[in-house]
Amino acid sequence: MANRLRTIEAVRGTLRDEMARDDSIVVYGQDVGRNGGVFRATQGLIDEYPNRVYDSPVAEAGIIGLGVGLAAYGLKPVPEIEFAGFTYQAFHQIQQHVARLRSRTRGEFHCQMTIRAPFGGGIRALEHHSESFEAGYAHVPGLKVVVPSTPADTKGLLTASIRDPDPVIFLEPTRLYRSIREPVPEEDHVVPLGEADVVREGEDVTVVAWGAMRHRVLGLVDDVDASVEVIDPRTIAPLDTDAILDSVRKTGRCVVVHEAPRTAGMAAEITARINDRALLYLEAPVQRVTGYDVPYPLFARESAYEPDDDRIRAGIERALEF
Amino acid sequence: MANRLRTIEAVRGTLRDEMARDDSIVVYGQDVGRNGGVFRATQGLIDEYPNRVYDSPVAEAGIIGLGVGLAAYGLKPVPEIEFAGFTYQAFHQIQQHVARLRSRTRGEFHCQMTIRAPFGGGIRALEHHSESFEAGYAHVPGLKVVVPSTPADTKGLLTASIRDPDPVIFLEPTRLYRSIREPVPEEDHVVPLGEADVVREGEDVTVVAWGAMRHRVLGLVDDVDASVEVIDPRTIAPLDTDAILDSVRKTGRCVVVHEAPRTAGMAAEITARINDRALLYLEAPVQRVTGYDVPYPLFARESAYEPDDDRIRAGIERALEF
Amino acid sequence: MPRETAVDFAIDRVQVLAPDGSVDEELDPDLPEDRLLGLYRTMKLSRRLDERAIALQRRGELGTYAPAIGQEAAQVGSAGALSESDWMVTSFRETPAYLTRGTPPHVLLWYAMGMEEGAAVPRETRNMPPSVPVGSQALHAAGLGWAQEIRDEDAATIGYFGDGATSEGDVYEALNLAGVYSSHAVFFCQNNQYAISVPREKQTKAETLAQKAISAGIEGVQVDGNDVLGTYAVTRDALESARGGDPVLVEALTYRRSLHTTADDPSVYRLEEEEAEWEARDPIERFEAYLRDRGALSDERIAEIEASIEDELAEEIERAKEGAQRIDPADMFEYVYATAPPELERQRADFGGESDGE
Amino acid sequence: MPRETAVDFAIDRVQVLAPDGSVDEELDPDLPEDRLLGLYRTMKLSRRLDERAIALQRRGELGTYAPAIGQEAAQVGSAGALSESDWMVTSFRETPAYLTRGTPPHVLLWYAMGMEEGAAVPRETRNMPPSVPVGSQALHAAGLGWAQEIRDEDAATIGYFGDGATSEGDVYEALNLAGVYSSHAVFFCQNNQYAISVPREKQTKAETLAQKAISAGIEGVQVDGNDVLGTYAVTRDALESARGGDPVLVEALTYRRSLHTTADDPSVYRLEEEEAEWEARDPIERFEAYLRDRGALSDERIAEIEASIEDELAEEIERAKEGAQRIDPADMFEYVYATAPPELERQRADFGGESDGE
Ligand SMILES: Cc1ncc(C[n+]2csc(CCOP(=O)(O)OP(=O)(O)O)c2C)c(N)n1
Ligand SMILES: Cc1ncc(C[n+]2csc(CCOP(=O)(O)OP(=O)(O)O)c2C)c(N)n1
Ligand SMILES: [Mg+2]
Ligand SMILES: [Mg+2]
Repeated sequence: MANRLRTIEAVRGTLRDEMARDDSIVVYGQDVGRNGGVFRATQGLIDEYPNRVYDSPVAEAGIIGLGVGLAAYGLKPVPEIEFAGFTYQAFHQIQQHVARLRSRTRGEFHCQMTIRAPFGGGIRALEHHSESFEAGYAHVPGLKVVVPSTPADTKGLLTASIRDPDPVIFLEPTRLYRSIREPVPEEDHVVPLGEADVVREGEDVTVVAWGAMRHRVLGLVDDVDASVEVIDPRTIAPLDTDAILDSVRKTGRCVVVHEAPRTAGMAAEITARINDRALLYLEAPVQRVTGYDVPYPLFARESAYEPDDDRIRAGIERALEF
Repeated sequence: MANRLRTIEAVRGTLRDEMARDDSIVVYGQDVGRNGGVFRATQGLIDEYPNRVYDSPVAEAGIIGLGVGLAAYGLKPVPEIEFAGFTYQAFHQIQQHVARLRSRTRGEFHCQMTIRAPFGGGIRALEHHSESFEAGYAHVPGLKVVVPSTPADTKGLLTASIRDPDPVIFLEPTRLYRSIREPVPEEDHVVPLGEADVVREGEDVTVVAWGAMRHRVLGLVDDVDASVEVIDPRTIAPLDTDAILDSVRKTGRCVVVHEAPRTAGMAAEITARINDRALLYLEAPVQRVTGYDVPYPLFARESAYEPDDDRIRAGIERALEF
Repeated sequence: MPRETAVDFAIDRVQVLAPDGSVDEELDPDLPEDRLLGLYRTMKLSRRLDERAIALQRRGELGTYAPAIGQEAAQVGSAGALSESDWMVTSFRETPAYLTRGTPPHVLLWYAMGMEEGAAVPRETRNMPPSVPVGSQALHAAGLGWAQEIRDEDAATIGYFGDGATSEGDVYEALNLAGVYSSHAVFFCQNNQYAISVPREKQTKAETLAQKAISAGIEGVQVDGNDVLGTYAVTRDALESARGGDPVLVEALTYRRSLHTTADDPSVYRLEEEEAEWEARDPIERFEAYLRDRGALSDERIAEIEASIEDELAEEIERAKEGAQRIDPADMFEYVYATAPPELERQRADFGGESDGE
Repeated sequence: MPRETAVDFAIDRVQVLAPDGSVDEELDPDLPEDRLLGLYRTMKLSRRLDERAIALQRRGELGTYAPAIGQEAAQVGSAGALSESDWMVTSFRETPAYLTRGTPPHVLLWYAMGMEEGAAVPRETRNMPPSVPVGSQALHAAGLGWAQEIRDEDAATIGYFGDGATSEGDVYEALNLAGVYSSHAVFFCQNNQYAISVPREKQTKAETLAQKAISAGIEGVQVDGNDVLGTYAVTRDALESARGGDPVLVEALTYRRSLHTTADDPSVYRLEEEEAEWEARDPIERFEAYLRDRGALSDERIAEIEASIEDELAEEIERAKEGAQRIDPADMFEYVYATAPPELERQRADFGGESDGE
């Protein structure tokens, strides 16, 4: 059985299902109660679980730090940070405690926490509301970093994240919350963390993209005069390196697309992993089609900042024509 | 004229010189006053400049946030964060304000701030005192990230940083504070940001390393049965890409060594830049010899964590023998 | 000593112009009539700008907009107490405060149009640009005030934030550091009773927000935030104290009468009765009644002021739209650093189509 | 209302056992003699462990170590008031508190030997591992106490931190959130007068640290931190309050008689006279005098206790050293995740020499 759902509905349904399944889950964050979250991801939950859904004061470090305590106690916190750009306020708690609780205690403690946050640009949002810092989090050992791109994957990945004994930064592309609707399995649906999705098979060039960029890529590859393989890693950390390498070994060409700034972004890591283990298969440099190394601009300039169809197409062409 | 100085003395001397030169410089941070800093980098300054040197409460976000105000006013804050691992407490101020003040105001304001912090491992320090997050900061547009590796460069780079109109994260390798002594020019000495140092010329393989790793590399290359070029980028952002590419175009082989965890670290970025513009020159995959993707362990395990001679040598050999 | 009182504190509450129109003689700032009319006009201008902005947003001409409707007395009274040499540090809902300090409406509209031009507040005006990360700017106010202390300047800094912001570590650190460094800062907390949907009572168990000052050993005071004479008088005194190195936290009790932003729907989380209660306490109406009472305003004069506001806004909106036509996205590369490093130049060239490689 | 008091507050200070040996009858927790002797022994054990640890560090056998000398009453009294079902959250200077809760010395030594084994505090003991980032752990205490509230448990959580920590945003957020969520938390601030070299007066302008509680609308109280009966009694009451959902901040007035850590040299920043003053107020001596007075201790008994402590420590140090011999650095790959992902497995293999590629 499957219902046609939007991403935001998939988030909401998954939270509800998991809360029903496991009474140690606690959902909290700014405006997640009566208001149901600024994007309505938690709508209605407080009525069903008044003792497990809480509005939070405006204190991100506090939200995450409290979660460490909840997790140490044995609960499973699923906090929402209102926008990924405000996870920075909690960065120290994430880096020093969330990510390390297991390793620093040799497994005596662990931190089963899923930090949900709206992520990425493209919705004409306010300053700081369009951040993509997945690479920064991928650089912190002990964290898992997940970016779902479809309603069904959202359910599968969020389920897997909440059940994962380790902490997950779950970044939900705001642009996709309401833009796509597709069948989402009604029954238990788990997409294992660390498994990429080969969204479209092809022979000539591999394009790796996640979040909203996955859809932008899919929207144009039909017009490309070549057979394009599209891979959505879904989990940014741990990355499904083998899926990417298998594809690149086949195509010999690769383009990585992301919204985050280029320098020290995930495209660099993916390029480096290809270099490590598939260099000789490369027939062209891996093309990085990314946000520029400028602060994410206010929305009047955002479409100039993010990889658009032209830039992605040009990247694919450069890979093909090298 | 040049005095033989240790790195810590070079820091101290530069701060003193710059404070004498420019009375808008304000030095502050935890224990930087009477105590002269936990590493004694600011020793004596408070006596000379009682109105421009301040002990700070234990509040890193506050220290950096206040600096934004000082800079907006027109002063030049040079705060010390006691260890780089505690810059995380201020990450939001750095990312949201320090890095963006210029771009978000179209240059009406700018943030001339040099954030000094002891950096890196190897001194049997407490937990969280051995962090290397240069890649995380390099991923934030608007920041400059500097890692000096010698006493003379420390003076030259710190002088350049303090005078730079843009914010600089100045990461001082703790391991080098007292381990090396060399002549440091007494007169004005500026090492421009963004210029790498080709520390040693060679023909067969390029090794890129900074901070303490630069010295570890230099300590073993004589024993390598090949001609090794060693490049210290000195500035991590903006990176002197051309210097690295020129070298790799010559040697065809490259090893990047750093203490930070591998995934999404600077070695990935360097590999990607080589891929972008010098792929066809590569005769072997770029070798990343880095910290492992585990939280920096307590000191009983730290020597197993960080790249040691064997691992660096093995990396060079892999590059040579590929 | 077994158990004894170590120290005690009190938080005062101030009101000058009561809802019934009475004025406390002793606290009355005794402003000349043209100043009073100036404050009145700015309050009206702000209200009208907010209304027009909401309408523009609904038509897709602005992005998310945060109106200050209901908070005009809090902001115009407090910003009105600043002198030109004082600095102002704002959050994202300070339209009335910016207008009081002379920032033209089209600049504020630019910010809401998603243009950095709207944050490019001229440095000479001593106004900082808007700050979206809640509470983060309180530290900048503390820092500016510290600079004034270091430079021994006879000036102060006002830092605005909301009730929600008082939960952020940054705000507490700002209060504490301001105390430690004798910063010339006045922290002006507009307690408008909501942080998006979260009511003040869920933000903290503290009875007042002014008492957060006690944690820093600095003075805290409450003022009726819908009383423009009260906010003026309290801020004037606080600024005086701050100029001498004693920072102050002012909590202005007010109400966000409109939406959190144009993306928000308050009907989900609050009652109409409550909104109606606060409508009855509207700050502009209270001030208008007072000005009529003392003969400074008539129907005619009000009509004139309203007409001049309409004219001004029509022009300013036009100017904002014109400016929006002229933006060049390529200039996003311009202001990252004083001088763009080579890699950024490469990206700029790529953006401009000058290069065929990324 | 023109200007009236909106709300007022007081911070109390408590002392049970005065330096002159007198005991306040009303506040005396009336502990049975074996409990008193137990607290006494733990205080002595901790002091001696600190002394041995400093010596071991000087010989290169330990890394940086943070002694709690002078703070034994603050910690042993407060941790002594916990029941087994309560949680404890510590900073990095809580040797006396851990010992009180039954953590064996060799585990504490392991931490100072740079071994994660020293932070692998068994979860069943309801003790959290040490936390180095100043103040960050206060939030964990608030969270554990919140969990106790959510689960409606008749238990509480104590969270330790220092005077310096009260400047960190995390601590204020913890106090505020604890109030909002009725967390079962007792925040126990050891005001030992220094944050490394920075004296308490430069940390905040606040007259007391206990008054930071006022910012959160929760109770704050000062206690003589060198009075073990006082810290016990105040903490016992605070825990009782916390179990009912009313968190409390306790400020214990004490003194860090020794170094900040073995990397520190206090002679640079403080006067010997000050140190001497506090030496005269030593918590162990005060308690010992009291126990002698009531006939619970004699020279002989003290000698016995001291001998048993020497024996215990000799064994524990041996055990710590033995453990240090056995560590396998390769296990750093073990505990990053429940299951190591492939890339990490590759790195582990590389580390183990199983692979020839990085
Ligand atoms: C650090 C941070 N967290 C969350 C947000 C999202 N957010 C925007 S406004 C707001 C509420 C702020 O409430 P308050 O401080 O009372 O100001 P008001 O909106 O009432 O003017 C929140 C949570 C943000 N902008 N910054
Ligand atoms: C977030 C953070 N900043 C700085 C430090 C460095 N540091 C270690 S202890 C200390 C002072 C702490 O003072 P206090 O809270 O009074 O505790 P005490 O050392 O007196 O027990 C500082 C600044 C740290 N460990 N963590
Ligand atoms: Mg509000
Ligand atoms: Mg202390």
